[in-house]
Amino acid sequence: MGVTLPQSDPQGRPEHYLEGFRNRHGLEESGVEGNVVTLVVNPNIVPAVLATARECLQIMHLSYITVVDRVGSFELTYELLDLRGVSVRVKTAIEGEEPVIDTVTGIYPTANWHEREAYDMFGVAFKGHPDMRRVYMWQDHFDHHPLLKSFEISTKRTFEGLR
Amino acid sequence: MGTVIEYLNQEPWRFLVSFAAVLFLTLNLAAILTMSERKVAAYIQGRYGPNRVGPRGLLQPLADVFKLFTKENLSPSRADRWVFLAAPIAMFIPAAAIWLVVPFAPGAVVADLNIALLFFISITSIGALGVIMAGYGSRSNFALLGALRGAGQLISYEVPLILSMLGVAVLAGSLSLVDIVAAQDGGFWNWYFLPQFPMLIAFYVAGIAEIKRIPFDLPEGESEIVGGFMVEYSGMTWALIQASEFALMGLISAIGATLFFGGWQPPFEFLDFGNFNWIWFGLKAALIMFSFLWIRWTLPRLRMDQLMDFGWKILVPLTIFWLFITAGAVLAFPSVFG
Amino acid sequence: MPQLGQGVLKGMGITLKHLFEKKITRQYPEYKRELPERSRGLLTVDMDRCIACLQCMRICPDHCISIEQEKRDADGSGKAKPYAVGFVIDDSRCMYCSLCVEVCPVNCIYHTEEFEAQAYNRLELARQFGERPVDPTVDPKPAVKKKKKPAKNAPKTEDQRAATVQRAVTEKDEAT
Amino acid sequence: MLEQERVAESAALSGRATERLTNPYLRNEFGLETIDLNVGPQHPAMHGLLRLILELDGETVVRCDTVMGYLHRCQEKIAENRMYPAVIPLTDRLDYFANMHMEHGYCLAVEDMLDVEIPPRADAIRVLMCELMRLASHLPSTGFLMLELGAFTPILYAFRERERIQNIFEAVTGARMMFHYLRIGGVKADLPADIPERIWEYVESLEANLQRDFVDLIEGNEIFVARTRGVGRMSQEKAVEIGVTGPALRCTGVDFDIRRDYPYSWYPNVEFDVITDTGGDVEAGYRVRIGEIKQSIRIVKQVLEKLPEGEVMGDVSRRIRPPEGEGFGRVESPRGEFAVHVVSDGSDVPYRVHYRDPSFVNMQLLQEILPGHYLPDVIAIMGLIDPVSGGWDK
Repeated sequence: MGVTLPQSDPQGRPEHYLEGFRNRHGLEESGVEGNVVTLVVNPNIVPAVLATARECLQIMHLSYITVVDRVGSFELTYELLDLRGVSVRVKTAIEGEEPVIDTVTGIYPTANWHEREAYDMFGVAFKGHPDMRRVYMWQDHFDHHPLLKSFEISTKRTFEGLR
Repeated sequence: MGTVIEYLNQEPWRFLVSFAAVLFLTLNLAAILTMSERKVAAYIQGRYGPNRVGPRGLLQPLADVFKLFTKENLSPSRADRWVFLAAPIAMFIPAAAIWLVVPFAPGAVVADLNIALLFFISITSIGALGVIMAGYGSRSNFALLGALRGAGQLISYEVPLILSMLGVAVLAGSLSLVDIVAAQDGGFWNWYFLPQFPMLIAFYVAGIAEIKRIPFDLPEGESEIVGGFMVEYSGMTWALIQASEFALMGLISAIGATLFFGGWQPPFEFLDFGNFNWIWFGLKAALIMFSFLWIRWTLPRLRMDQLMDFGWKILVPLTIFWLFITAGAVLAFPSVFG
Repeated sequence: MPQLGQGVLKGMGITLKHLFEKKITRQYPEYKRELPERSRGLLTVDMDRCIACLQCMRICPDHCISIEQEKRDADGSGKAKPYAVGFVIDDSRCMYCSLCVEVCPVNCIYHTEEFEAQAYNRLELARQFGERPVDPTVDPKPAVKKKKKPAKNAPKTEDQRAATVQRAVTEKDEAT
Repeated sequence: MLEQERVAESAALSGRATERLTNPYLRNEFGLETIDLNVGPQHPAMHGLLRLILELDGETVVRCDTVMGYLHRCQEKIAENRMYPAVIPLTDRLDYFANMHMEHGYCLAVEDMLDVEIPPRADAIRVLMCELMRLASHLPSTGFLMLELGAFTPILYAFRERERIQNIFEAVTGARMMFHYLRIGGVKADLPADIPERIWEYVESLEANLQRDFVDLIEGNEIFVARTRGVGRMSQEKAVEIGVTGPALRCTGVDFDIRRDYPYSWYPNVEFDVITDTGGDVEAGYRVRIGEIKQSIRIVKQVLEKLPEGEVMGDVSRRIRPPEGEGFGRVESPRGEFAVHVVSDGSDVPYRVHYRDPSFVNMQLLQEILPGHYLPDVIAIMGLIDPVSGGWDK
């Protein structure tokens, strides 16, 4: 019934995880420093990589999904924790204005709202997501994605409340 | 001066004057109880409570009433206006009408009905009707939920309330409150709370449920349905509902004091003040009122299904069982139980 | 009910004990607590020590400090050094983060213990410290640009809005 | 492709609303006659501004949809237009019930990029302040849980304790809630001389008050037990699957605590144990929080005993300009794992700051475990997760 977590000293585990990933998928880049495994992966095989992390390597926790707008391409970082000291960072880059990538809610259900937030803030669409709606902004008549670099914030001061 | 009192004692005037006195008592009791509730709550929670209006805050009820007079009476646009406005009146009737049968002092009762208990029960059910009217009338989901909860709770807690009072009626042999108080004279060992202790507990708990106070606060579930049936009321209509709730609280404690703690009977013979015995009645009722306030600021609220289970599965069997025991005792030892 | 009500009675006993304990609330307007030495209240500026270096204007996250700088030879040393003619702190925007207090080289801007900042008009919350009143409604954002001297206040576009603002500011001057 | 989906979605939503208005006896797909209850943004038990659209069959929740964004200030966009030190006062306003932890997370992320060495005394003061903040957050969250169950008194006792902690914070940092006390590379100023005794004295008095005002008043209360035992029960798999962290996860039995598993700052030098419970329901959550209060008191005492000497600020240049790259910070806030991911492009303004807020992720529990509970249980489960609207709305 309980969730089994790896034992507590993270000695050989990062290398073990790296081996696990390396012989299953073609990684563009990979590295281990301290207790952090960093992988750079092609966007199409992200769900596959996360599936091996979840099923084969028992990494249970997806911490967050960060999207960085590199003007023209989007850089996604999936941070996975195995709840005992080792974290795995899967990085991908998607080209083009209308970025689309497969969803990982099937593997890590916690990604549901992370992906909705990424869609709301950046317009990155996740194919196959159960309910792809905006998280913060209102649904209709707001066709902008605020965190894009092209979205200018206005610092004009409004003083209509003057008496 | 004496003739004026005789003149007033004749029937048409006597009723009008006493009814005005009772109405005056109900409204003032509500005002004083709101003030005392805020003071008791504050003292329990380590703060002072209202102490800005008047000396040590004593004029606070006046300030509250004045504020509520000036507040606007809103009613929701899609509300059923007549039901919406009739609900507070329906809730205020029991709080005002039942004082007529309560004996304050020897010989000082407005109407000595010989079926006073029956009168009390039938009038309090109008209060339950008032809650449903308020909930339905305001046409909002929160109010609807509050009203349905209120209907379920008030009507199903009237059963243990009635049964717990039957025990006293069986012992006193009459339904009139004056006779019940008369039957409890002599020291406090004759009072009915000793032979009827489980009934007192059932009456007390059902009484809290009847006046919709924590832990049976569900019709007005503050943190769930934000005020329940009262959510759409404001200004004087809301004040009327609050006044009726507090007056009903005072009333339940007055009836409790009369039934179980011997009304205006002094605890010992030598403490008898003759016509001034209403001091004892006031003291006992005040103690019960304080216990209501004390419970309200300590306990959390029950859930609807737990409330129903507690009412039907624990209170009703307890009262029926104890009713049989009392009736058996009265039959077996007629001398002892009068 | 699992137990027979002991938990409820124990809780009632505790609240009864609290009923007779000493109360802990302070009656605020009559009794004002003395604030600790580091507490951050309203900002104030010691104008004669200010060298108009505009550091505080650049670092302020909410852009509530606006300074009008002029070259003036104040202390007769012949050389015209920068001098703060207008200095406004807009309390309606300040979040008391004290970044300006840390960044000021001469420590002339600091927090007081005054915390009751209330006004009927949001413009009154903009306190002027220099000789000439500075218009608080214009965002001194350009101060943050790198290496470039902060541009003069942006010229006014809507004259009508500025007129009402000016009238409000002058009105305040007559009032004080 | 996505535009049509979104338009179809909002049309369906508005369509259902008009359909319900015209035909009140409409049956939903489960064949139940339900009413939509807007437990709206302005509601006493929603821990800030959250709107739950509950579809109720009588009082049983059939479906729940959360609407967020009422307190969304887009902190991440503002952070992209401010210098690195100027973002710290912003992070106070994220989860405004755990300000110190938010600052700590951001500072750790930026220090991860700069290779600055933080003096041990600064680390110890940071841990001391964070643990005091955990006390000042767990106490009111227990009080809020009782307030939502209907008892009005424990919240006052909780805030009496929190006021005393805020007085200590005011003496140390200058502010009561929005501290802005941590700096990148250390702490703004050293502790005043009388503060260690004052904290020690306060922590002693808290232990006595905790037993009397929180444990005795609440723990055995039958109504509290009836309202919380078995309510919002979740299994360990479900909790880990949804990414729940903090007391809500520990109450199911999974002992994951970032202070021990991903040690940061001065935590390796203090011993404390991770409180877990097996219930997985609201009562277990309450017990875990009370246990964590006791552990935090233990940590505060250890830090006060072993407070190292030395200055409190590392050698950081006045204009912080981290090299191009990424910085990560992860902190155990009173509500769970708070992580910060800062991306810098070499200038003195961060290129991208991403906050992972525990309230935002724990809130996904609502859609999973609410169906089947009564309306009052919805409010109790909010007490179990104890989210803060500044956190989930960022």
